[in-house]
Amino acid sequence: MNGQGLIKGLGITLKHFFQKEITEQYPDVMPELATRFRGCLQFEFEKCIACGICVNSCPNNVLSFETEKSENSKKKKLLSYTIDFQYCMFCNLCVEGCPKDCLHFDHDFELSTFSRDDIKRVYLRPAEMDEEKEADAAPVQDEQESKEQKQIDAMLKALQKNPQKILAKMLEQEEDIGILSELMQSNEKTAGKIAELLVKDKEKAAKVAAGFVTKEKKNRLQAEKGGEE
Amino acid sequence: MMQSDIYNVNVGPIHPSTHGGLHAEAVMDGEIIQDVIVHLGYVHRSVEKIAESKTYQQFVPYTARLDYLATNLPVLGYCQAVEKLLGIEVPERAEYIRIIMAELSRIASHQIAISATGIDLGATTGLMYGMRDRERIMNIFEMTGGQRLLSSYIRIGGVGADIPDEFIPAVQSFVNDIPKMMDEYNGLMTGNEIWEARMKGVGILSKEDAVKYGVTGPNLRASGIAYDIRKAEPYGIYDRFDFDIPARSGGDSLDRWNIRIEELGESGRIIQQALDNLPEGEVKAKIPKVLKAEAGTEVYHRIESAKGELGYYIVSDGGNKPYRLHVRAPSFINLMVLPLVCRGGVFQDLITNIATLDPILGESDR
Amino acid sequence: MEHLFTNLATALTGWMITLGLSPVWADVILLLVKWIIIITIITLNIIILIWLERKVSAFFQERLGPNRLGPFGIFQTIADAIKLLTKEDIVPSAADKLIFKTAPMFFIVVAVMLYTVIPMGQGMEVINLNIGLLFFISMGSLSTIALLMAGWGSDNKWSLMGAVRSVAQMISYEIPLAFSLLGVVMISGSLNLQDIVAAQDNIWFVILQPIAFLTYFIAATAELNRGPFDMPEAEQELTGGAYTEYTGMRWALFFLAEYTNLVAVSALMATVFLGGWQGPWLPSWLWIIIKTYGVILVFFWVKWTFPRIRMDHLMSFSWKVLVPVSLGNILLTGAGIYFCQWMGWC
Amino acid sequence: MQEINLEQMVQKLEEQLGDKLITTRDQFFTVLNIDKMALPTLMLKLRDDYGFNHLANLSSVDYGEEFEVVYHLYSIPANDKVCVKTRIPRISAEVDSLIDIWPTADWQEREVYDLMGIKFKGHPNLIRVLLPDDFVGHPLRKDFVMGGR
Repeated sequence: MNGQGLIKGLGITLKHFFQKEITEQYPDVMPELATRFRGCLQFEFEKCIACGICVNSCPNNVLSFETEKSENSKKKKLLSYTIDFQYCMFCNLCVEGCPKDCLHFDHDFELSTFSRDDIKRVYLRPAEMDEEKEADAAPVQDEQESKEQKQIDAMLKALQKNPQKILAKMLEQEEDIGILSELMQSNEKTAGKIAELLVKDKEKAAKVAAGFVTKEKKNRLQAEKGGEE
Repeated sequence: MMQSDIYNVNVGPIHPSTHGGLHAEAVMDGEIIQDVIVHLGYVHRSVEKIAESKTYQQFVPYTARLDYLATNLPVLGYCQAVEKLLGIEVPERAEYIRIIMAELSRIASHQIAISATGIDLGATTGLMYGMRDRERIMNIFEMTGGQRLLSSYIRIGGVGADIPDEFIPAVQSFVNDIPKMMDEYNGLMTGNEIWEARMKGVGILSKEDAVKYGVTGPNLRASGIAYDIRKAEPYGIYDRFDFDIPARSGGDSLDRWNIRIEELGESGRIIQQALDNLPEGEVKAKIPKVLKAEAGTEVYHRIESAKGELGYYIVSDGGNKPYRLHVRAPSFINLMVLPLVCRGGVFQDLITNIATLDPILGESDR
Repeated sequence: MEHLFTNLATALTGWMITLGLSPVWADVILLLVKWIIIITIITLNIIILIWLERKVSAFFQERLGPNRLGPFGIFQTIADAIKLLTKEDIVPSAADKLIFKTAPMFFIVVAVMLYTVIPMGQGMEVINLNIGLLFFISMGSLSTIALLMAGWGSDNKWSLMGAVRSVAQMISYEIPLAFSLLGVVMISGSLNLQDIVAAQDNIWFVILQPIAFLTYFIAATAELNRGPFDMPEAEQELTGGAYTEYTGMRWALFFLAEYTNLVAVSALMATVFLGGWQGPWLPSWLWIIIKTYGVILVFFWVKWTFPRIRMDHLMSFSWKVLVPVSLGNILLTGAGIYFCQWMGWC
Repeated sequence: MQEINLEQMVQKLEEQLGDKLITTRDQFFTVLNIDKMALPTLMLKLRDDYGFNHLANLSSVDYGEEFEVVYHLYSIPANDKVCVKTRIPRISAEVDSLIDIWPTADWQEREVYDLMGIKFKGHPNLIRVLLPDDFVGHPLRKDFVMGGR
């Protein structure tokens, strides 16, 4: 009972009083997630061959699908695919099992919904898939282009939803990120351009983004000056 | 002579210091505890029955939910039990990665034990420091397995995927900081006179009682028996590592607390050695899609989990599912001595004893 | 600036007399005005104080604390107060209704009464009592009854345990608290707080009475039911102790009273040991605020570092350590005074 | 405790217990299949004469007509291991309690009673431990009908 331990404890807390805080400011600032982070399970309809390995490997009966036997071929035709998220344990067994890589986890971890029905996700057969089949041999070029277009569309959506995170990869200063995201919200063309470049050429995208920022900064500076005069 | 009434106080199942759904009914005479009646089952999910309807692989994620504070340890135990049953060889690299993950889990679990003891005894700041350091382990788990808490990363035959590039620097920097963390916990709590007064001589578990009641893990070692399955019956590649088993002789709460802090350092040593010797190569053995054991074979495999001896008893009938699976949960058995160590103490000692026995209800209730 | 408030008071009395009121009535009204001002200040102060404690404890724990509502989260407490006001008021069906309902009011009234005698500046107190210190100690001990009422009235084992603990604890710690203040009284030769402040003109009593200062600090922490002596509340053990069954505004009143007590006890500490409102350059009322807040910050620091002490250790610490030490301090002070007189120093 | 040899131990025990004890070996354990009447005798011998002071695991398996109660014993610090099994008929599922030999059997036996419905003679407090008191049935039995999804 000489009190040394008490004083040492006080010293430790005092030292931490002046240290930098480590709080993560979610949801104002999104957490940095690791590449392998398992958020929401996504399904790509086009790739699926309806083999059923995912359903068999799932421990909790989360996955189910409906098929139809085509008349002229042995192949089964996938009609719909259901992910019942309320039972999902995010164990990754289905993703590892899938031979065609049509299941993957994305980084969206905010899965709460307002009603119980929304938890279940049902993927229906897209109409294009049947049309494509009828068109038989579509040129390879087109396919690649449409794939790219899809990627660009996805990127554009992502940019609109959460610009900060994506832009943080290209731009270093927070101020710049803010400026660019504002710019994109007001101008769709800019957003489209950046999305396209992000998919095709990331280095160029960074350069262009920096260019946009400097230009906008200049504009703002001029506007301020104009206001003063 | 003073006349006094005996009355019962229900600590839990909803109470801040019961670490989950533990219901301890304290029979009290004033502030003195006469007896404790433990009611379990608030987190019972009948895992053993579920196992009978799942294939060997499908059951892996369920095991992580047993001890959810040290997720890799119960998964490791189960996977090794199945591998033993089926005779699967695990690649070298996977073994090393498993050791790193298991020891990180042990550290995470001990850090929760340490910080939860802190808050149970009123040192709220202790909780925050422990949680802050554990966060780094959670980040490493997220990096490797994709999930922070229930990362089902260890699989039958190896691990889920190879480690990413940023894994080794992250683990290395964490291991380097372990002595600093231990100093901080010791400085803030262990050395504190109030802390010592609250823990010294509280909840004494004698050597003989510890063995009789089947207590294992840090609680057994605090009672004076340096028994650790990693040394006594090495599983995996634990026989290749050089580490000590910290042991005390008092068997009181302070000893149980100190053992956990010392084990942080020993786990750090193991991880360091595993990092230094990490070989290249495959991380998962080639195993068939459908795993089947021979009919009538059975295995009892035990590992040293963060809480004690975690055993899996698996009986096979030749199918792709276990015929019977029993989990020997260390928390379940360690909790049995709670009435024993609490009797005669004051009410606040009950909280101290629950905290230092460190039960995890997901495991004890299964 | 120095005489801002005293001048205001004089002007107010003068104005009331010109209105035709008799001086006695003017004094009474002035007293009321002082009371209202004090209560307002207490309430506002506590809003800041609660915010401050959350912020300070967060910094000790490497967190940010409240930071969403307003700049640095300053409006968090107001939002909490609104939430508490609008919450459902639950009275347990088995509770002793009258005692249950009056306990928080009793607690806060007692807490506010403490402010009557504390000199908030040169010539600034509600009543300049001759026995100010005695009044403070006796008023402070009344809060025990409020906690016992709360614990008994709730008809809950946790609450009763908390209440019994708090009674045992507060009665035990009142003795070293009073004894530690006795040394100061012996030196200054008065129970009047203004006189005690005046006696610290040259040297603060913390230097003359270091043992008494330490004893007072420990005993005051216990009297306030603050960590590491927060036995009656003990969230992790008694799930809130005497306050377990209280909700909404009733609970908020307890909370308010606790902080009111904290400020009062800290202000007394500043008055008795740290030279009160005396200090250079700044006006006297600012000095007492600065000193009080300094003491409060130390209280915060201690609470957010130490674990909770055990009940039996707590009692034995009071009776076996603090009481003898404070008694010894009285003896030492007496001897010192005799020595001084013998040497002709005072 | 003198050093013991498992082979010698088994030989000696077989001599003492006669046809009540059948020894088998699998990959991991020496398995002593004991008649349920001789279980306490064997267990006392194992604890006192051969130092098996750690009852690690107490479990049970449903084999249809019969239940099997399984005990995994270890010795600390010698680290020998042995598995003891006893078969009991389904109709009168009852076996002697080992709570006097190893107090750790207390909750483990209660768990087996709770989930498998095997009664332990001599257990002072044989009530359910994991399931609620008003639960009907013993879920680990193979004939237990499961509900739910």
